Amino acid sequence: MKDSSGHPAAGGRRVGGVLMEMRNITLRFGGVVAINDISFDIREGEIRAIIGPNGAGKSSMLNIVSGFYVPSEGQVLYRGRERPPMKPYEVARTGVARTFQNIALFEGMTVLDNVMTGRLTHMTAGIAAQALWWGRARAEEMAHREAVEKIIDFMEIQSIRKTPVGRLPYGLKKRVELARALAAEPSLLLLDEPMAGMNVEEKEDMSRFILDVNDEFGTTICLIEHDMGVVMDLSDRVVVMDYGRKIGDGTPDEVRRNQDVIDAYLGVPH
Amino acid sequence: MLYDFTVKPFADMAAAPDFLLQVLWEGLVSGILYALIALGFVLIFRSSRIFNFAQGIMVVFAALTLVGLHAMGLPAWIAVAATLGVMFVLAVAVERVVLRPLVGQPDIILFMATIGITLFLIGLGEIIFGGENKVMISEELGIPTGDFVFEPWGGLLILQQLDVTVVIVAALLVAALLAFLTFTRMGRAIRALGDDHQAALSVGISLQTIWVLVWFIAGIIALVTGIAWGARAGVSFALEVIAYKALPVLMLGGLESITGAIVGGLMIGMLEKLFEIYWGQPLLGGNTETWFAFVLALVVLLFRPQGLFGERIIERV
Amino acid sequence: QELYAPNLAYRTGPFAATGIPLMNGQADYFTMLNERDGGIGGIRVNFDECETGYSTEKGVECYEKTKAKAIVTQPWSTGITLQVLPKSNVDEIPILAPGYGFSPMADGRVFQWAFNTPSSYWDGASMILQYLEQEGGSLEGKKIAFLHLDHPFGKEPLPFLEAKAEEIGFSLVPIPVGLKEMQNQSAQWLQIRRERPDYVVMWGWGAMNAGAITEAVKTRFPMENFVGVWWASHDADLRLVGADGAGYKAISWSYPVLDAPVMQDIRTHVVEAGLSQTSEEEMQGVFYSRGVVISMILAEGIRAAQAEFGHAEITPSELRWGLENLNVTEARLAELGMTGMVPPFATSCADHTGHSGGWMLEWDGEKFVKASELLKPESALVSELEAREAQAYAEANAPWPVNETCSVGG
Amino acid sequence: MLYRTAGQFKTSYAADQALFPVRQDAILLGLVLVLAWVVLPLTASEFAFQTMLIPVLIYALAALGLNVLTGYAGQLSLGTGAFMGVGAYACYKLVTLFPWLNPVVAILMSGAFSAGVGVAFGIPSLRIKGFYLAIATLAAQFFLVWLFEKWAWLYNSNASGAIQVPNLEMFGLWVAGPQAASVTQYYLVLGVVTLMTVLCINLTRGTLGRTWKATRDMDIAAELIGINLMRSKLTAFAISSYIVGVAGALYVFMWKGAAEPNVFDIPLSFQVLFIAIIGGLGSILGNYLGAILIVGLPVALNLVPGALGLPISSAMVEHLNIMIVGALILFFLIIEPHGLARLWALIREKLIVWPFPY
Amino acid sequence: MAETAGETLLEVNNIEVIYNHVILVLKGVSLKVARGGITALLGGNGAGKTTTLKAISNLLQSERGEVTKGTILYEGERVQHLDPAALVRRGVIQVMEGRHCFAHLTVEENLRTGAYTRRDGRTAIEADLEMVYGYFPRLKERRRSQAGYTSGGEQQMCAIGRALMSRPKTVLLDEPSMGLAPQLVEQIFEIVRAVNENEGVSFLLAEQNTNVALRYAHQGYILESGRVVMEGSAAALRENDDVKEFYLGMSEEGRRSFRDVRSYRRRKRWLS
Ligand SMILES: Nc1ncnc2c1ncn2[C@@H]1O[C@H](COP(=O)(O)OP(=O)(O)OP(=O)(O)O)[C@@H](O)[C@H]1O
Ligand SMILES: Nc1ncnc2c1ncn2[C@@H]1O[C@H](COP(=O)(O)OP(=O)(O)OP(=O)(O)O)[C@@H](O)[C@H]1O
Ligand SMILES: [Mg+2]
Ligand SMILES: [Mg+2]
Repeated sequence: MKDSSGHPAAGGRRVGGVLMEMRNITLRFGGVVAINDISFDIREGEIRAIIGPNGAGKSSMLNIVSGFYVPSEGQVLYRGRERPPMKPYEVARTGVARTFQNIALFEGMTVLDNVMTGRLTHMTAGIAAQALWWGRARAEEMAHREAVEKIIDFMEIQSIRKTPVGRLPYGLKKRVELARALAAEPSLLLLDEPMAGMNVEEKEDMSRFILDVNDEFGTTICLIEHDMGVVMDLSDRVVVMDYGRKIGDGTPDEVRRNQDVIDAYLGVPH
Repeated sequence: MLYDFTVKPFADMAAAPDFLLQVLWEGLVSGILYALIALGFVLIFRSSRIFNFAQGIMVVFAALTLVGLHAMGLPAWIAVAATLGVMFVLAVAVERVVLRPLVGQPDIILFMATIGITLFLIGLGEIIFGGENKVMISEELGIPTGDFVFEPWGGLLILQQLDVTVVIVAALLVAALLAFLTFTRMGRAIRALGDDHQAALSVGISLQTIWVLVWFIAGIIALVTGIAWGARAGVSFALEVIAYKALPVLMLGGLESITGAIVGGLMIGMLEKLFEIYWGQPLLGGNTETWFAFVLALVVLLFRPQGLFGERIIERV
Repeated sequence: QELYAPNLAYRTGPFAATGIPLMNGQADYFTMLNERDGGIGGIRVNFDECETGYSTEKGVECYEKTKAKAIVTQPWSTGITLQVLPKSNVDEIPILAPGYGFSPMADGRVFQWAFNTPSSYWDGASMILQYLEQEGGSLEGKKIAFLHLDHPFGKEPLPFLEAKAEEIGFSLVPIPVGLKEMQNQSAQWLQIRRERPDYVVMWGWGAMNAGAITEAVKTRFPMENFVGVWWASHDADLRLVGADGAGYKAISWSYPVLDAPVMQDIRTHVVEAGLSQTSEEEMQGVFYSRGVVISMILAEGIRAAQAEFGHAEITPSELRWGLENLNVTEARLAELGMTGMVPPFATSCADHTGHSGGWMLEWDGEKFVKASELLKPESALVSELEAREAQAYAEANAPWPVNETCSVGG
Repeated sequence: MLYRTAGQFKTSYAADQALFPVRQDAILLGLVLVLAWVVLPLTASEFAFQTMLIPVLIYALAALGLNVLTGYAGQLSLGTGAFMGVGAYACYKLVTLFPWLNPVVAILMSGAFSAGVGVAFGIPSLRIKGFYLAIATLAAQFFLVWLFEKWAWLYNSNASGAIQVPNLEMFGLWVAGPQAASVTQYYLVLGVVTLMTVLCINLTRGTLGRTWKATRDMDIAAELIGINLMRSKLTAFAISSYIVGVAGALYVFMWKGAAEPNVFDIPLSFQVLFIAIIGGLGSILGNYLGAILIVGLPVALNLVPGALGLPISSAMVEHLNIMIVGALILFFLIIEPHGLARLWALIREKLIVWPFPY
Repeated sequence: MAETAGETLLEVNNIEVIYNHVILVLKGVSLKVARGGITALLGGNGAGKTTTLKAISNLLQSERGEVTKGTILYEGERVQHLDPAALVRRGVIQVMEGRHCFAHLTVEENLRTGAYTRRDGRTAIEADLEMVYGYFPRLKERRRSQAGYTSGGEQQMCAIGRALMSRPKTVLLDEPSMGLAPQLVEQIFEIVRAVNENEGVSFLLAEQNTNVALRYAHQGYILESGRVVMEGSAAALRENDDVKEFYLGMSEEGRRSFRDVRSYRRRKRWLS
């Protein structure tokens, strides 16, 4: 199954042009070179995976995409244009949403509020209107609430809607985090180990969500994952990193057969 | 106007160098005392992330106990030993009653709790010792009370022997503490505890033991500070306000750094005195010492948010 | 049946050290009257204490709590006095603030309910300047450092001193001491060293005095050129430096006469009966005896009112009449067994202070002794300032009822 | 039985977002409002007004302001007292410079000044965090109090250095100054406090509130999901300082009648902090509960020995008071570190499931 | 290997755990850990695995949780009243979920704190340090970095290494595989097995990765919503149909693809 542009995509989805391109990225922390001259791209509508051993620099790469780290060298191109230095919140407003490796939810807030924060980039009512809870602010709140409820339904977390996040078990938190990212209606969704700490059943659920998002909304997804089953089954293309270098890039099948990748990461062929 | 702020102060300094030296010395001595209070804070903060507001009152409490016990007829050095005993009991009580049930709570809650301890100790102290200003038993403790007089450049410089003693004792105390924290197993455990209570518990570090120990050491420091301040200004609850001065010292030096407490204390002591004498009094109506240290620390923090010697704030996702 | 005369005491907080002997002296005098004479005019005085810790907030709370039954308010801090001052007009309760509070309270027409008998701060400043001129010649061209607590109390004499500085031609260097710096005045004393003033006049309170005196000794400021207000004459503060403090002076409108009959009565009826919190050492101090004098002023006011209105249980406004018509002569002092403890004084409807004068006390290394004859404040300038400031106060607080019936000096 | 939620269904998001999803809460609030607006003013004595009712409201308002900053936006501040001072001095300057100004308008305007100062001192919060920030707010605390002392223009160069509330009139009624009746002042304070509370409830449950809470819980994550931290923190400083400033103006104009600079010193800041924390950070209700406890406790303790006829000296009572307040702070922190509001919530939860234990 | 399971070392009897006085999390959990065995505790998110482990190591207190019913016996003795440090001295140590490393300490200092309770001298500790570096060479490379700045996987290694530094008799391992690269997961379990076999250390491990866990464990318990729903030897569990379907992701024809799961959502038989 190959689409017209010659890139593989499962399920006959349309994969468009390059959405984001990383060009010769290098990232240093003092003496540590976390990323060493890596280039790769993410195409519109695809599911792109980044894999590699622990400490390879995967999360750091994601952090660069979302603007949290500024690369020491190299450029980030978004929709074909070089992205100027931006604060993370500005990057988020360009339609990039993400989840975190060590869950970063707002522990003191309920699930509903957490997901609502995901929509903040879309909210515009002024402070005065909010203080009066009247007119625009109220209408906006209700409209967004409706959208958020859809996402909550979609993620099947209705029953914990009003629970403070701090009390939730790990797996559910991961789900809430995904819901929060989805609420932003991103064009690029970055997932950092979305299935860590889950059992098979839960991974299956999560996979379902990811595929559905990708399918229904056409959201581009870039994910880091250590479960090779998941990576190989879900992704269209895979980048492999090792100690800051890129050692492979291609379809799951290509990567699976790459000897460097097997040596550095997989251990045994998957 | 501009001249008054920029040139004149320095001209004044150059015109009377002996006076400048005196100003710096006074600054140094108060700086050392601020640093001593800050030291108690640092130790407790390091081991528990508790911002111990009660350190100031512990100073007063220790000094009052010492004077009180002496007044009851105990010989000076026995009174010191007995006071240390009291500080130990206090450490145990704080750990039992307050820290143990509050383990793992947010920092701000523990901070509040130390304010609660402060109030409790103020009330208790006043009931036991009364509010009058008391004389520190400096002579009985063998602290010299005379002064050294120098005449540099034909001017006058007076150094109190008491102050010189304080500087020496403080230096020894700091050296001992640094050695303790760097070279011992306990020292490492104390730092680990500051990072993550739960994890520390899980590797078998006993919070109780360490906390009692740390609060006891803070109590010893409090006693030394109390003797030093008390010998200068008498012992009463009014001493407590001086404890506020330790806060900018901490901020400047870094909350978890012993070196920071010392360097911060000295810097603040001397700079605030210089500012007050050469800028504050002639130009701003005086009393700038109330805020100068804080503003100075604030400005430094804008460039180094963890203070000069504080641990890097780890920001990762 | 009793007279409820609450005292807004402060035996706690940073000023407790100076408060306690005063409160003890006050309380013991009334206890003595109750024990010895069965009270005043046959009814006992309930000299209740409400603790303020010198905090204005608690003071106001105490005022509100006691005002329903009280015949008088003794606010005991300039801050509290300033706050209850405007309320007293509405609540109609006399404020008795002997030797403290707002100096313009002397103007009885404007401040109908407030009394700072027998001396105001401006009186004190005036007497100090007079003394300095007497001892060291004209102040013209001299330099006086005015070391004061940075608080309404400390700033109180400033208008008078400024006026005098201009009149005589001495230079005045105000040096404020913040509440947080009371114990650590090295910056202030460095400034004094740099300014090289001829005299240091101190308006200090609580821990500030001890701090200043130790610092003065340390920096070798000549003690005989160092003069304090009456609240800076606490024996314990000086005992900190002992002999090194010899020569230090403070103006005072009271004096501890240790063998005065009244002290003897207090010893027999109160202290020995175990009704007091004081100690023999404290009783010999300046502050304790001042406390006794303060209570005497109130007791005399009560007596005057009882005599005028013919009944023992007087109302607050009757007490006001009593306080406005005090006339404590030498003879009366002798009757009270208090000769030499306070100069004779008298008040009137227009003059709520009395401006009776005081003595300069000097620390001889062990205790305070009288160092001068009775000094009298310079009334012309003081009363001019009083009238002006009182007027300004009334205007700022309009509508403010003014008692037009008093004639000046009457 | 009291708290049966069964049978109360929500049919719209608006209903679900309503303030009181549980009907019993609305009834309870109604009762409290009737008590505050009708019963108390009719029955309270002068003493009660001055030592309980008015101060509780004002302190609760100040704590509410602090809570916006600390409880909702997570920026610990120890400078509340000074910001109250800014409000009070601003109000004093307003009413003395423009005597025709309506006092309530003046009070509400004075908050704007402290909001401005608050934002200025809030700017460091963009870089400085946690306790460092808390100490940094002390810079504001000490600097401002110093300024109140040194800048004579602020207190119209009064000899005493204190501000004195003049008699102020509104619609023919004295509302401030010695002539004002306590009940008038009470209503005025109550009105302002109610208004502020409603506005705050709305803000904290809406977009801005979520922005703040996100900043509080994890600022890095908040920034990564699109929150402008600078805006979030500075709005928190502005709104918090506004409320605190208004509370400061009320504090002097509706209650104390006069104030010296050191009234606004650190003990006041701590007092407000106690209330916010004992009441419960991140809760609106907590401020009221905390204020009742912290303001009421000493008053009650002072009355106890008298009521029991115990012969304890007033100084002893005061010492015991301080001790007991300290001990109670510890006590409440230990039984519920999240404050009285959480305690109440727990009780409610228990009531809802009652008589079953879980 | 399952034969090594000897007498019962740790016994949890019918415990109930309540958080915050109101949230009932464990509703009567009982389990046994055999001396010298590896026991796996399996179950979905929120099943109560972590809570069980914390109940055993007495770390609940600091989270306002409390064991309200039941008993916990270690070597036949009740240990509920002991503080965590005392348990560590008896040889029970927990590796907490979510890599609780001491962020400001270096990796090596982290490892050394693991030896806090040991009294057997410097050389023994140095030797064990080398042993841990032997197991995790990556840690040796990063020994001087602050733990807070190491990657997730490195932190996990650090936490496990730290526990080993205490020379434990029993290790409570909470989700050791979380976030680790596949070969590292195998490696860690190999290490667990090695330590188990060479040093006779018993393990109780909570794990989501059922597949691996059941390959290395001797005994297994499956927890659902605070109750034990299944128990048995690892081999038996591996063969159980339900376990196969829900925990191992196997269908009749072998491993299911994650792409094929979208169409249906199943229910567990025992939940009906
Ligand atoms: N501190 C706490 N306060 C309140 N509830 C809690 C707390 N910790 C855990 N819980 C609740 O207890 C239940 C069990 O949690 P636990 O962490 O033991 O599950 P787990 O099996 O370890 O799950 P996971 O695999 O996700 O780690 C969850 O429903 C969780 O919401
Ligand atoms: N802020 C930082 N300061 C210093 N070093 C850092 C920082 N962030 C990451 N590193 C280092 O960069 C390297 C790559 O880290 P990164 O978190 O990107 O790894 P990863 O590939 O995500 O690994 P894992 O799979 O374990 O999560 C690590 O060695 C880490 O220690
Ligand atoms: Mg990572
Ligand atoms: Mg778990």
